[in-house]
Amino acid sequence: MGALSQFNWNDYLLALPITLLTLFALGILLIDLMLPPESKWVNAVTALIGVVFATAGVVKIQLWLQAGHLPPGSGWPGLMGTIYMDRFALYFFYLFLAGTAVSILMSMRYMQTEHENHGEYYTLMLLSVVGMMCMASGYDIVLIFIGLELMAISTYVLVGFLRRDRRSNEAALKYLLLGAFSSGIFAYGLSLLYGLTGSTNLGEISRELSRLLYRDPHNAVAIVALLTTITGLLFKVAAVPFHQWAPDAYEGAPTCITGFMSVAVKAAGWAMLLRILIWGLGPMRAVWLPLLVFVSIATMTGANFAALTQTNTKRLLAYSSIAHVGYMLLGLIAGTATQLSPDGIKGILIYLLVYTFMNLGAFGVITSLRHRNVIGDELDDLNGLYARAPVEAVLMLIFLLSLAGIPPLAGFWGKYFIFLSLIETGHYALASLGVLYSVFGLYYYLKMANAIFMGQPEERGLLPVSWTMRAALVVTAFATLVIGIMPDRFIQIVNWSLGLAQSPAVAKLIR
Amino acid sequence: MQNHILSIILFTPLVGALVLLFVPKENKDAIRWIANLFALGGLLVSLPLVPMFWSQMQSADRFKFIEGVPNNWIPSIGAGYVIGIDGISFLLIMLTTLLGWISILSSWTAIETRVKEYYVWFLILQTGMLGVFMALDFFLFFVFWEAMLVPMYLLIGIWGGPRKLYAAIKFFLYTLAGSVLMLLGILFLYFHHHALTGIYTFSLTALYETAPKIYSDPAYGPGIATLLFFAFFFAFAIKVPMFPFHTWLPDAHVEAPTAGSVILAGVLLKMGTYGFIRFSLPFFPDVLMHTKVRGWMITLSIIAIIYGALVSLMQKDMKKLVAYSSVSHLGFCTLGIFALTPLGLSGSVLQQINHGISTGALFLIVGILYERRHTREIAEYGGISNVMPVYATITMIMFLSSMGLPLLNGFVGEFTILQGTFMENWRWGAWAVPGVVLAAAYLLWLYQRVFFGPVTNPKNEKLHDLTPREVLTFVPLLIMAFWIGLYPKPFFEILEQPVNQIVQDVRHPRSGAAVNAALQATPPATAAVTASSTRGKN
Amino acid sequence: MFFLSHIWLIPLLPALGAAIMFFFGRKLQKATVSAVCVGSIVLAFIMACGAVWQYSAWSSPGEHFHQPYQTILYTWLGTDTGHLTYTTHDGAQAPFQADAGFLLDPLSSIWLLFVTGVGMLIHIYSTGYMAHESGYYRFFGYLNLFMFSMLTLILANNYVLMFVGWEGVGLCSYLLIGFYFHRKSATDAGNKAFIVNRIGDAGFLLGMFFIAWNFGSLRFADVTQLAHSGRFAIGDPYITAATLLLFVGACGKSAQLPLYIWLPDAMEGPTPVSALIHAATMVTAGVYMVARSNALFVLAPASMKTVAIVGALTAIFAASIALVQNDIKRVLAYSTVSQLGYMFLALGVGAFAAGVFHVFTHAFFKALLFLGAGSVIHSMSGEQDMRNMGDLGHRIPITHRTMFIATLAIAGIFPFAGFFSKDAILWETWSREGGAYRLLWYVGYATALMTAFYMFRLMYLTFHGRPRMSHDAEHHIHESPVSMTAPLVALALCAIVAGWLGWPHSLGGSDRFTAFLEPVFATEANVLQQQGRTTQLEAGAKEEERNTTGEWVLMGLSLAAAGLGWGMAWRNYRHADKGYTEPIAAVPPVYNTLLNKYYVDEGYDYVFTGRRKLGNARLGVLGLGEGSSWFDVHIIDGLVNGAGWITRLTATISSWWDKWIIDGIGVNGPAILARMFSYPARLFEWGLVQWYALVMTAGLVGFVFYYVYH
Amino acid sequence: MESILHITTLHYLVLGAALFLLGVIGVLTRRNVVIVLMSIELILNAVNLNLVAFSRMWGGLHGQIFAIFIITDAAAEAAVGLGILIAFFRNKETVNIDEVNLLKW
Amino acid sequence: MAPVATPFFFYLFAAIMVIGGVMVITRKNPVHSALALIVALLAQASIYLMLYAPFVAGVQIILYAGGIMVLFLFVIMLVSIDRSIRERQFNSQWVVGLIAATALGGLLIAVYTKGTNIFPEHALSVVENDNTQQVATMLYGQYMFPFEIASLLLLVAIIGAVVMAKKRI
Repeated sequence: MGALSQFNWNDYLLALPITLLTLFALGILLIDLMLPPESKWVNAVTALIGVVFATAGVVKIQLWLQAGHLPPGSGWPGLMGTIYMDRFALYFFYLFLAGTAVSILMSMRYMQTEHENHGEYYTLMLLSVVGMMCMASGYDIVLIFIGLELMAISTYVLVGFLRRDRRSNEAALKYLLLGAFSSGIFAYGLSLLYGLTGSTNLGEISRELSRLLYRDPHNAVAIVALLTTITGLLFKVAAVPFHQWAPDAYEGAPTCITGFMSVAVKAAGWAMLLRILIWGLGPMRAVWLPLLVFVSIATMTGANFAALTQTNTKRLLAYSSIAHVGYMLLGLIAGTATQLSPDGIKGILIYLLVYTFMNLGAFGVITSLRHRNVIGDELDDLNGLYARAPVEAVLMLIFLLSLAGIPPLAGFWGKYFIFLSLIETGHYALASLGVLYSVFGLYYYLKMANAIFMGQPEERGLLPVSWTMRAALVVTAFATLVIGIMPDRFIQIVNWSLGLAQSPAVAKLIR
Repeated sequence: MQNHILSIILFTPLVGALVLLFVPKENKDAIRWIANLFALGGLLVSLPLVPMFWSQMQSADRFKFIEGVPNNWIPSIGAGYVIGIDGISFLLIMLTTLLGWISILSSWTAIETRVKEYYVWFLILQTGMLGVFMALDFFLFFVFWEAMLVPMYLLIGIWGGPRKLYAAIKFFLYTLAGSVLMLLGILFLYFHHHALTGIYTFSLTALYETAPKIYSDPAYGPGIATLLFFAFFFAFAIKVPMFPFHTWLPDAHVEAPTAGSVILAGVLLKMGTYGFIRFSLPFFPDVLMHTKVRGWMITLSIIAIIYGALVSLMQKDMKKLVAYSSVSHLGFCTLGIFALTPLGLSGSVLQQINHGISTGALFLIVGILYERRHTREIAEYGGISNVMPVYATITMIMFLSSMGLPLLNGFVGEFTILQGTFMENWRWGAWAVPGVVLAAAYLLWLYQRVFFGPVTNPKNEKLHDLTPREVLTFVPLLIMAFWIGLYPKPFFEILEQPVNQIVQDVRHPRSGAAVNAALQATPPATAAVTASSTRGKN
Repeated sequence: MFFLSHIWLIPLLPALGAAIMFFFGRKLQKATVSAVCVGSIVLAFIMACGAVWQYSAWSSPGEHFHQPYQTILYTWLGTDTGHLTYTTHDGAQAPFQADAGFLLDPLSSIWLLFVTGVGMLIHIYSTGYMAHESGYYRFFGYLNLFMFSMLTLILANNYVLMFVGWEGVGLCSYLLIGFYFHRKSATDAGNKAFIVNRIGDAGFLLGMFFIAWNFGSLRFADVTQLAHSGRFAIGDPYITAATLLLFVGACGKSAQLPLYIWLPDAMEGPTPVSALIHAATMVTAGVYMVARSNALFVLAPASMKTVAIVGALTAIFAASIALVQNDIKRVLAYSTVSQLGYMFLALGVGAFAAGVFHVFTHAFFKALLFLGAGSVIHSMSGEQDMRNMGDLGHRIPITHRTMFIATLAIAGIFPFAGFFSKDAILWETWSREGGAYRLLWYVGYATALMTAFYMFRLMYLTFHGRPRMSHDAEHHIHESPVSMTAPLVALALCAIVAGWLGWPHSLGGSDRFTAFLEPVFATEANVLQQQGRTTQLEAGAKEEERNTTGEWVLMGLSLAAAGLGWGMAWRNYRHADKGYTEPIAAVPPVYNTLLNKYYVDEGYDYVFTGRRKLGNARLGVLGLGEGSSWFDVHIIDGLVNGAGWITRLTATISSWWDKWIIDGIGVNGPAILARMFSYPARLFEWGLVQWYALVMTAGLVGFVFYYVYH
Repeated sequence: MESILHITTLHYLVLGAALFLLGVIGVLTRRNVVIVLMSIELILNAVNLNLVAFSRMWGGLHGQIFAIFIITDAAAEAAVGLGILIAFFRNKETVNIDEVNLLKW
Repeated sequence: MAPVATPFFFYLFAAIMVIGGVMVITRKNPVHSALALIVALLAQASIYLMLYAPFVAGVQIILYAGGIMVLFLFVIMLVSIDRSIRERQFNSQWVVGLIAATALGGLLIAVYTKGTNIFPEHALSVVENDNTQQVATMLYGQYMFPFEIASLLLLVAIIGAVVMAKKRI
C-alpha cells in the first residue's frame, strides 16, 4: 500500500468521528462555562449526543467502506497511511462508543454526588475516545503512540478527578507514574523498531522485519525491541507482571471511571496490542507466542488468587478484569498459533464485546451504591442489596454470573470461543488450566452474590438509583442477556469485523 | 400440541416464574397459590405425555417428539434448539415434574421469608432441569446444565441452614469444575466431527456417529479418547456424586431447605447418571469396554455403595444420614450403568426414579420434623411415633422403600441392577450386595432412635401430626412407590428399547466402514465438503 | 377348580385385611378388627384346604400326574416381550422376567395347610391374648401382613417372588418383635432380627443370581427341569456356590449357626408372635427354600454336607444353651433353634421328606408350647422367669395338660408326633453311607437327650414343685379364656396325630407323608439315574436296602434317650423350691458359659456390630462406619478440596493454628487454599508504586535475559 | 581504537541506553516524585536520542518527527503529572512517593 | 561533510549528558536535579546537532530546556520541598532497584555491542541545510494527522493540569 502522500476528501470522512468527538469535547468546555451549577447535566447530555454523532460518523464510514467493496479482511489506508480503516477498527470504534455512552450515563449521578460535576470530565472522556480510535485504527506507530498518550493522559486526569479524595489522587499519581514509565519503555521499543526497519508504518515494519529475520533469525536487537514494545502493550491491558497499576487505579478512581477504564481503555489496549502484534510484529510470532503463554498463565494465576480474598469490590473486579485478560491472552495464543484458526481472535473480540457490557454493568451497580456518606466499594456495602434494590441486585447477579461465564449469559461466549480455539489448536493443557481458573473465578463472584442475596443490610430503606443509572444498567443487562441467548448475530458481527469469509460448512448450515 | 408438547412442558414453569415477577411480594398467599398452580400445571401438562409416549413407544426412532432442527439456534457455531426424548428421559421428566410439584407444595409453610423470590427461583430451576433431560443438542444441554446451577445455588444460599454460604458455594464450585472440563470435551468432539464430516454441529445424533471413532482414529487414539472420557466423567461423577467426589453432597443437602434437598436428591443427582447414559456410553464405547476403565468405574461405584452406607450409619444428623444414603444409592445406579448390560442400565434408570421418590420423600420427612422442631439432631428425638402416628407410618413405608423391600419400588431397581451387574461379572454383584444389608442397618437404626421408645424430650410431646397438605405431598410418592413395586412392567417396557439401543451402541459400535458408508450416502454437497476437509490436519 | 385357579386369593385375603387395618384400623372397634383379620385367615384356610384338595384331584394319575399347578397373574419384573435380556453362564440370552405367579405342589401344599391352620389358631388365640393391649389393630394388621408374606413365600412360583415373601416375613417379624416399641430391648431385638435376616437375604439374592446365571430362569419349574436334565454335572462349582448362598439365606431366616442370634432375642415380641413366626412358620421358611431347591442341592454334595453339618451343630449348640436358661420363652426359643437344626440335618443328609415331616410336626407342638407358655405368662401377669413359677399344674390345668402333650411330642415319646419325625431323621442320618454321617447321628442323638431333659425341666419347674412366685402374683393366677385354650386343645390334638401321617414302614405303616412328597424330591440316586450314570437296578437296590431291624434298634435307642432325659429332669426338678440347684452348676465354667449363651452375643457386639467398644476402639460395622465418616470429613473432603493435608499437618504442629482453623471460616479447604495462595498474591501489591515499577522492570529483564541468552 | 573513534549509530545507541538506564534507576529508587518525573524525562530523552540517531542512520526524517512527537508527549505528561502532584500535595502535604500507599493489596 | 573532531565532541557531550543524568537522580534538592537535567538536555541538543537534526535540537532547547524545565521549577517552588530534602532520598528497595535497572541497561548495551552489524551502516548523505523545511513538509504532510492529535494531547494536558492544580474550577 505504501505511504499515500496524497490527501483527499476521503480522509475527511475517515476522520469524521474523531472530528465530531473533538468538536463536542470543545463544545462542552464552552457550554460548561455558561451553565449554572444546577444544570450541569447538560454537559453529560451533550457528551451523549456527541457519542451518538460520532457513532453516526462511524456508520457513515462503514457504509462508505461497504460501498467501496473492499475485499473482506482488508481496509482503507487513509490519512497518508497513518490509519488503516478496516472492519476491525470499526468494530472497536463501536465498542469504544458503546462503553463511553454507558459510562456517561453512569457518571451523571455519581459526579453530582461527588460535587465534581464539571464539563472537563466529559471533555476528557470524549478526547480519550479520540485517542482510542487512533489506537484502533492507527497504522503508523507515531499515531498509535500519540493516540495512546492522548487516551492515557486523559485517563490519568479522569482517575484523579476527585481532587479532594486522597485515594483518587493517589490512584492518579500511581497510574501516571507507571503509565509514563511504561510509555517510556514502549517508546524505546518503538524507537528500536524504527531503527531496525527504517519506517514507522506497521506494514513496512512487518515487511522489513521478516526480511531482517530471514537473514538473522536470532536478531537480539529485534528481540529487545519486541520485548520492550510488548511490555508497553501488556501494561496497557494489565497483564502480569505489568498489571500492578490496575487494582490501585481501579480502586482509587471514581467508580464510573473505573468502569470506563475496565472496558473502553482496556478494549483500546487490546486493539493496539492486536494491531501491533499481528499486523506489525507478526513475523516475530515465534518469540512472543511462548512469552504470551507464560504471561497468560501468570496472569490467570496471579489475578485469580489475589481476587479470592479481596474485600474491596472495585479491587476485586480489578483483579477479575486482570484475570479476564489472562483468558483473552489464551485466545491470542490459540488464534495465532496456526494460520488456520482465527477463532481465538474472534474469541477476544467477542470477549471484549460482552465484557464491555457485563463489566460496565457490574461497575454500574457498584457506582449506584455511592450515596451521601457511603463510598460503597466494600464487599460489606453490598450486603443485603437485594432488600434495598431488588432490580439492581438481580441485574448484578446476571453480571456476575456472566463474568463467571455461566451460560446462557454473554460472558460465556467469550470464554467459549477462546476455549474452542484452544481445543481446535490442540492446546489441551492450557484449555484445562483456563477452565479451572474460571471455576476459581466463580468463587469470588459468588462472594459478591452471597453478600447481595444472603447478607443482612446495615441500612434500611431503598437505595436511591437515578434513572440514568437505571437506563445504563438496563442497557447493559439487556445486552448481556441478548448476547448470551441469541449470540448468532453477534458472532456474525465479529466474523464480519475480522473479515472472515463464512466457511462453506457454516454457510451451508445457515442456508 | 403433539409437536410442541415438550416445549410446553419445558416452559410452563418459566412462565410461572415470569408471572410471579409481577405479583407484589407482600402478597405472600397469592404468590404461593400462583406458584403451586404453575407447579401443578407443570405436572398436568406433562401428564398427556404419558399416553402420547406410550402410543409412540414402539416406533423405531431413537428419540421421539423431536422439536427443532439442528443448528437453528446459533447457526454460526452449529448449535440448535433441539429437544426430544426417549424412554429414559421420559421417565426422568415425569419424575421432575412430579417432584417439582411436590417440592413446591411442601414449601408452603416452610418458607416464610422472601417468598416470591423463592418460588421464582424454584420454577426457573424446574425449567433448567427439564431442559437438561430434553436437550438433544449438546450445546443446549450444556446451557441448561449450567444455568440450573444458579437457582439451586440461591435456593441453598438464601433459604438454607447455618452453613448455607459454604454449602452453596461448594455445590456451585464443584459442579462447575466438573462441567467446564466437560465443555472442553464437547468442543473436542465438535472439532472431531468437523474433521470427519466437514460440518460443525453440536447435534447429539450427529456426534453419536463420529465420537466413538476417536478411539480407533490414528490421529488421536485410545489415549485421547480416554482423556475425553474422563473430561466427561468428572462432570457427571461430581454431579452423581460418585466416590470420592461426593463431599459436596452432604453439605449441600444438609444446608438446603427441604424442598431444595428433595429436588437436589430427586432430580439434580440424576443429571449425572443421565449424563453417563446419554453421553459417556454412546460416545466412548471402546473406552468403557476397556477393562481397566470399567474396573475403576465399577470399583468406585461399589466403594460408594458400601462407604456411603457405612458413613450413614454413624451420622448424628438425620439429613446428613439421608444425604450419605444417597451416595450409597447412587452407587447402585452407577454400578448398573457401568455394568453395560441392558438389565443393569434399565435397573439403573429405574433406581434413579426410585431414588427420586424414596429419598425425596425422606427429605420431606426430615423437613417436616425440622419445621416443627428446628433441629435435625437424631438425639433430640425419640418416641415420635407416639405423637405422630400417621407420620411414623409413612416414614416407615418410605424407609422400607429406600432399603429395597420387595413390593416397594426400591427393590425392583436394586434387584435389576444387581442381577444385571452380576451377569456381567459375578464378583461385582457380590461386592455390591452388602450395601443392601447396611441400608437396612442405618435406616432401621435411625427409625428406632427417632420413632421408637418413650417420648423422652418434653419438646416432642406437643408435636402435631401431619396436616392434610403434608399428607397430600406424600400421597403421589406413596402411590408411585407401590406402583413401581407391584407393577413395574410399564417402566421396563418404556426402558426396553433405549437401553437395548445404548448397550448395542456400546458393545457393538458401528464399524468405521459402516459410518463411512453412511456418510457416503449423504447428499453430494456434504460429500464434497467431506472429501475436501477430512483429515485436513493430517 | 375355583380354589385352585384362585390360589392367588390365599395370600391376597390377609393382604386385604392388613390394608384395611392400615387405612382404617385406628377407627375400628376391636371386635371388627378381630372379625376382619381372623375372618380373612379363616377364609384363607378354607381356600387352602380347598386348593390342596382340588390339587390332589388335579394331579392324580392322568394328565397332570405329579405336576405342580401354576397360575401366573402377570409379569412382575421385566416385560412380556422378553426383549430385556441378560447373558447367562453359557453365553445365551435369557429374558429378564419374574412373574407374579403361584405354584402349588405337594411341598407347598403341606406348608400351605399348616401355615394357614396354625395361623388361624394363633389368630384366634391372639384375640384373647391381646385383648387388653393398645394397638390391637396394629397387631392384627401386622399379623395379617405376615400371613400374606408367608403365603406368598410358599406359593411363589419363582425365586424372586419367593424373595418377596422372604423379605416380607422378615419385615413383619421386625414389626412384631418391636410391637412394644416403648421398650428399647424390643426395638433392639427387632432391628437385630431384621438386619441379621438381611445378611441372610443378601446370600439368598446372590444365590438367586447364580441360579439365574446358570439356568437363565428363576422359575422353580424351569430350574428343576434343567437341573434334572443332566446338563449340569454333580459338583458344578457355580451350583455349589448358588446352593451355599441360598443356604446362607436359610441360615438367616431359620436361625442356624452363625446367624441364629436374632431368634432368642425375638422373644421380646408378644407370645403369639413367637408361636406363629418364631416357631411354627417363618423360621421354617429356610427349610422350605432348601427343600424347594432340592434339585440344586442334590447337584452340590458339598453344600449338602455343609447343610448337614451346620444343622447338626446348631441342634446341639442351641440345645446345650437351652439346658440352663431360666426364661420360659428363651428355653423354647433355643429349643426352636435346635429343632431347626434337626431339620437341616435331615435336608443335609438328603432326607428331604423327613426334614419336611419334622417341620410339619414341629409346627404343631412348638406352636403349642409357645402358646402354652403364653398362657402361663398370661396367668402369671407377665412373669417369664421359671425360677419364680412352680406348682402351676393344677391351677391352669388345660394349659398344663396340653403343654405336657407337646413336651412328650418334642421329646420324641412314642406315639406323639415328634417321635416319628425325629426318628425318621435320625434313621436317615444313620443309614447314610460314609463314616462322617455317623458322627452326625451321635450329635443328633445327644441333642435328643438334651431336648428331653430341658423340656421336662421346663415342665417341672413350671407346673410342679413348690410355688415360688410372690403372693400377689399367686393370687392372680387364673386359667386363660376359651379363645386361648381352644387353640391349645386343637393344637394338642394335632401334636398327637400329626405324626401318624408318616407312620414308618418299619412299624407297619405306609409313611404316606413321604409318599405324598415323593414327586417333589429328587435324590442323588435318581439324578444319577437320569443322567444315565447308574442303572435303574442299582437305584432300586438302594431303595430295598431298608434295614428294618436296625431301624427298630435306633427307635429304641432314641426312646431310651428321651426317657433318660425325662428321668434326669424328674429327679432334679420334681420338688424344685426356691433356691433349687441346677445339676450343671456343679461345673461352674460350663454352667456360666451356657447361661451366657457361649458369650456369642457379646462377641458379636464386640467384633461385628461394634456396639461395644474394645478400649477406645470401636470395631465391626459401626467402627467401620465411624472410621469412614471420620475419613470422609477429614481426608476425602480435605483431599478433594486440595488442602486437607495442610489442615492436618498444621493442626498437629500448632494448636494455635488449629484454633484459628476451627474458629475461623477456615474449616473448609477452599478458604485455606485461598488464604494460602491469595494473600501472597495480594501482598505482592503492597501499594508502593516503585515496587510496581520494579516488578515491571524485573519482568522485562527476565524476558530479555531469557530470550537473548536462552 | 577504530571502533571508539569512529562514531557510529551504536555509540548513540549505547549512550541512549545509558540515559535510559539512569532514568530507570531514578524511577526505581528516588523517593521524591518530582525527581521521579524528571527520571521519566530522562527515559524519554533516551528514546529521542535513539530516534534521532536512527533517523540519521536511515537518512530519513521519520525518526526526528517521532522525536518531536515524543517531546510533545513529554511536555504533556510533565504538565499533567505535576498537576496531579500538586493536587496530591494539597491533600497529603508530601511529595515522597513511598508515602503514597493508601491503596494496596 | 562530517563535522570536525566528531569523536571528541561526541564524547564530551556524552559525558556531560551522563554526568547530568547521574546528578539528576542523585541530588537531594530537586532544584539541583532540574538544573542538572537542563544541562543534560542542552548537551543532548548539541548531539542532535551533530546528528544533523537542527530542528529537533531547537525544539529540545526551547521546549524542553525552556518550557518543561521551567514548569518543573515552578512546581518545585509550589510544593514544599523542605521536608523531603531533609529525609532519605532513596527508597527502601533502592538496592534491588539499582540491580534490576543495571541489569536491564547492561543487557541492552550488551545486546547492542555484540551485534554491531545489526544496523545497516549506511551513513546516507542528507541535505543538511533544508532540514527544517523537510521536517515541516513531513509534519504537515505525512504526519499531519498525528500532529493534529498531538495538539489534542496538549489540549488535554492543559485541561488536565488546570483541573488538577486549580483549587476551584
